[in-house]
Amino acid sequence: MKAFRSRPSIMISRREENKKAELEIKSLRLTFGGVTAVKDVDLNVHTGELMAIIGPNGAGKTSLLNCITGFYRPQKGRITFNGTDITDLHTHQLVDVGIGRTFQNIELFPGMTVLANMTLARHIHCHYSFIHSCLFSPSVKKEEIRHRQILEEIIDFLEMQSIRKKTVGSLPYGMMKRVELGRALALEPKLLILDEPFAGMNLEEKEDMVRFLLELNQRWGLTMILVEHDMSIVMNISKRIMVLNFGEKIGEGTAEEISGHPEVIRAYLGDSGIL
Amino acid sequence: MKKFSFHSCGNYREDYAEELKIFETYFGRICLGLFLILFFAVAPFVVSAYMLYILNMIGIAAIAAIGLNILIGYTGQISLGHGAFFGVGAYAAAILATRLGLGFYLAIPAAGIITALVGMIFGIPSGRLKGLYLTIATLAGQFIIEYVLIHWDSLTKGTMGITLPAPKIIQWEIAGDKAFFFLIFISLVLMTWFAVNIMRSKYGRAFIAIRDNDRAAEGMGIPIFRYKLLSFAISSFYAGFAGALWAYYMISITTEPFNLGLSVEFIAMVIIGGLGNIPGAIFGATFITLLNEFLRFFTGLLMNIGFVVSFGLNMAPLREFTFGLVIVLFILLEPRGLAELWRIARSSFRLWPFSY
Amino acid sequence: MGEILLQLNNISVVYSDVIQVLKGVSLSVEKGHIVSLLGSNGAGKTTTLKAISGLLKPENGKVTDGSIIYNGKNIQNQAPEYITRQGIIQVLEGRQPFKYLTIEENLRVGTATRSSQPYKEDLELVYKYFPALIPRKKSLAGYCSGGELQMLVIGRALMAHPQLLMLDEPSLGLAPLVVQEIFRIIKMINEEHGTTIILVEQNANMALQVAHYGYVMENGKIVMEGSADDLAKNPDVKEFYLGMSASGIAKSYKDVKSYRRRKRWL
Amino acid sequence: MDFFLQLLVNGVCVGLLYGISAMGFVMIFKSSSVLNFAHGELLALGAFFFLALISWAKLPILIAFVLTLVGSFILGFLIEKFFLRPLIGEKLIFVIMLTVGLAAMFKGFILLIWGGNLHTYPEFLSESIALKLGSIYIAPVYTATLIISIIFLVLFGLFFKKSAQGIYMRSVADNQKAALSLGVHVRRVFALSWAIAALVASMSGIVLGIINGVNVHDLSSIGLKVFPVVILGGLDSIGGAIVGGIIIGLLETFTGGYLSPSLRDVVPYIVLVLILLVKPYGLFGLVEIERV
Repeated sequence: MKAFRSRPSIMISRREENKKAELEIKSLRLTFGGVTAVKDVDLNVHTGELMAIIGPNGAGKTSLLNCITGFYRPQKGRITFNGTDITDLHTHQLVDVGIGRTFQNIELFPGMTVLANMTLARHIHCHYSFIHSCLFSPSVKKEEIRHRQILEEIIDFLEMQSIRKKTVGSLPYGMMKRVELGRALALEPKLLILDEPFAGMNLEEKEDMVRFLLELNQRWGLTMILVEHDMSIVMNISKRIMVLNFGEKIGEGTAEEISGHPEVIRAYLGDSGIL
Repeated sequence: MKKFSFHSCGNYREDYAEELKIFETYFGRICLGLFLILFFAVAPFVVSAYMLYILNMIGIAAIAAIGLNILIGYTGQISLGHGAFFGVGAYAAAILATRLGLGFYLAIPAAGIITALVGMIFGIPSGRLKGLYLTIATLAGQFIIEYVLIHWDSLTKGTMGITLPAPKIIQWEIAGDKAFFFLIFISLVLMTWFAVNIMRSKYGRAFIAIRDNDRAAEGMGIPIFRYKLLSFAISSFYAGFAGALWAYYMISITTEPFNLGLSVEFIAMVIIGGLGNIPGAIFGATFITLLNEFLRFFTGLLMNIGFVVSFGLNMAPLREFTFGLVIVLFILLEPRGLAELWRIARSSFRLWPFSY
Repeated sequence: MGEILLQLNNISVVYSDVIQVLKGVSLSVEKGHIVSLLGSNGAGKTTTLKAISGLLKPENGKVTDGSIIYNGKNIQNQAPEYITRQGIIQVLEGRQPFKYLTIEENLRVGTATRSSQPYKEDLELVYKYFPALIPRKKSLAGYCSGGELQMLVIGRALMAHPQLLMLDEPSLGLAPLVVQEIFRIIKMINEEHGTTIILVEQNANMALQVAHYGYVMENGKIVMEGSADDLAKNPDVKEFYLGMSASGIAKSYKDVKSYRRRKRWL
Repeated sequence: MDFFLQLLVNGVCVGLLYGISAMGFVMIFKSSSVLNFAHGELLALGAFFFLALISWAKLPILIAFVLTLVGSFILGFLIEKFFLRPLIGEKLIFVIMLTVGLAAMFKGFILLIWGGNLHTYPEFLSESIALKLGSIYIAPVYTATLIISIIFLVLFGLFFKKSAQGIYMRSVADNQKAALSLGVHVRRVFALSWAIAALVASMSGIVLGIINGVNVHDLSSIGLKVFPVVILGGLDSIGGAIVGGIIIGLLETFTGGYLSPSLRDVVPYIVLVLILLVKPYGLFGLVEIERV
């Protein structure tokens, strides 16, 4: 039975404390060279939520994500995750804390195979020492095999069996996005940040992606932040939506509240409504 | 079931452990084993002293080249200071041996570690600099180290040079080409094995990730700066280790050889051998060392031909010219290097004798 | 049927001598029309555009079979420098600005195919279409937002006075309002200048709204063609590209089935 | 005080020389992102070609000069066509190593023909353009250098900022694929930039030859001196090349004058690394724009 096998045990067996993902952002401000990209934004994400952030291009959505994931350093404000202050952590430390992400313009390693890409994400879960790796001792071998099993479970779940040995650069766009999701899952994050995961996908690929995201969120309780322009998806699957414009929060609420919000319609959705 | 085949024609692996193997087939493993046994049992006893000297030089160069390949080929940080690091290793061993009287079995690894520390210092700019800016910073490293080696008289005896004692295991002296052959090539085999292992574990993967896309690497939880430093350290360790072996082998060392030209030669070995390929570095070291020897021999021959002498032509520059030409041709014709040629040669044995 | 500007006769494209991407694609583009090319990722839409514009070459690709006839001339496997000078300009997927050039300098690169001619008027024209670019004239393109960049790259292509403009996914990653704006301008360019346009889009809804004619590609082949209106009414297109159930009601992603659906023609 | 002033003036003069030597280098980098290790050898080839024309062929100075420029223009064009073009799209290190190989070839070639000795040009610059400011004397050749570097600075500045060809060149360096899609003749741009760079290089080679005599080892080591200069200024900035040149020139003359001559060659590098740690893209280099 496919359906049973396809559930990564790492996700199923997650203990409650490993699911906990409370993100709190307080009056965050980011400026580069005179332009304020993020302007005093507050945001709370709770465990198990699927939070969407929408807004026009250049509204500061990606900048906000980059602050959370440590690529940018905010000038003002605090970000806490599960009670610890993560504002000044480096990107690689945030992965340790449990925040994984995908990128707007796919940031895979195009020359490597799908499997190699995903193996990289196991980096923080590899615990052997340098000396051991010089000798490639049996313990290293055992650990490597365990990681491979975990990756295979994720590959099964995302239905990527046929491409696991393919070079990522040769895959179609929609597949690359899926590989990127797989790689982010291999990090075993508590909070998954998705930056435009549906861009450039056709309907079929979008449906697949929605299916994966919903399963991750609903059945496994993975907390997610989603930045996306496809309103039909955002309105359908997210529990809460925040709208940014010129770096400022102009609205927050459920899909119904947002789609009726006059300022959001003016700044973002346009009069023709949902596309 | 143990499969014995010359070269597998498809993916027949049955568990994940098999994918972690270095050799795809038992045949490959046995071949290498046989080659090594033959090499150690036969080579030092049949070849001439001159050939043995060349073999030893190849072995030393190969260790240094493997190190540089880890830095350039795998981590993508172009360093023009490898020649200087080689020199640091040589001098560290010489000073440890003469001043502190350390035995070679301590002095050589210690020289490697000292060089690794120096390498890390010169790797610090890699935290902020990218691409060509970093390359030039390592060039600066090359000149600064060269300067220090020449002018820190009290430690390095400047241009006078240092003479090393012969390495000793208890009472037995390692001297002569034959004894060094074993020392050098056992080191090479071990160092190659370490390098291959590092490259197939999380460290090697992190290096490659940094080379291919540093932002994504960071997003995977890899602390980039720390790993770049580690790569500089490993690479300089190899250089320092090789330099120390070289110092013992040469008995007496001066600052002269550790110039930019040597750094360039090491890069040439890495490129001609094949970037990001550990056996390739050995091929490259072999090729460049042989090429140098051949050119020396050939121009020497030319100089003695009657008419060249009578015209008073200086043929020595021909060496430089040809060296340049070979590098240029190699890059233009087979940028993936000797390792790629080797792969092609091997894969024509696939399904041998019934190749398709 | 009007005058045919571009005709692809049964072309095949192979990358690196081994990977076949297009397997006998034929399509024709009428002068003054907007033709849209639909299909999933990896179906070969971008490759088709590159085969026309000559950009296959730098990627080690080649048209191995068939012919591409533009204005009565055979142009397959010609160098891009030649093809662009015939009036075919491709706007690449994923907005590729010159990051270190200012907006205005970016636009000037668009004049490369006619470098000695005056360009001031064209600048004015681009600014008329895209007034959002005016305040950013002097800023580096690398610092502009996605919407501005999309306008920039379309404007840059207009600077070349194209007869045939090929747009690859102009709506990728853009906010709904900007998408509407971009498509409005695409239509305007077509109407005001008679520029023939080939439009590759994932947003089939918008694409079929502005296009006159459409082709559907799958697996390197054309599987369906017809006028935009006909295609929009086709039940398969509706289900697989427009996201509506056959009865015409927009589907909800909430009831996405937990198995993969299969296209009937595959 | 006089000593200080003389050092200052010398430093600026030497720096200007470095600056114009570096300009050709920047030219190549700006249009094709190639780090040219054969730059010193290009300088030397120009200087020796000029030498051959005036002392072997006994041509008048002006004709020899023009012929040298034409010759080096063609040489640059050919180098690009036969050696660099096949590498378009390859990794940085291959291109670097190729230019290293070319450098060895050129140097070997020059050594074969002219040997490693010092040659000199006949005196031909008039003493009337020498400057005398109080006790400080500026030789005519330095005045000429000053004039040449200002002319080039303005010329290149305008070329890259205003002319269509200059903007195309920058566009190619920025995004080759996009440039190609807009019909920029990428191959022509590369060829042209190498041709111009070789021309500028041979001109600076001649100037250096007038000052220090023509010696292949000296000239090719200038090629290495170019690196701290351009990196300090920022790899893609023509003005940066001049400023970087002057800074390095001053550093050299002052360390040589006040500290020790042996430190001359290494201090610029130390300062270079320190400056890079603060400004990773040099003083005027374009800061890499990264978007995540």
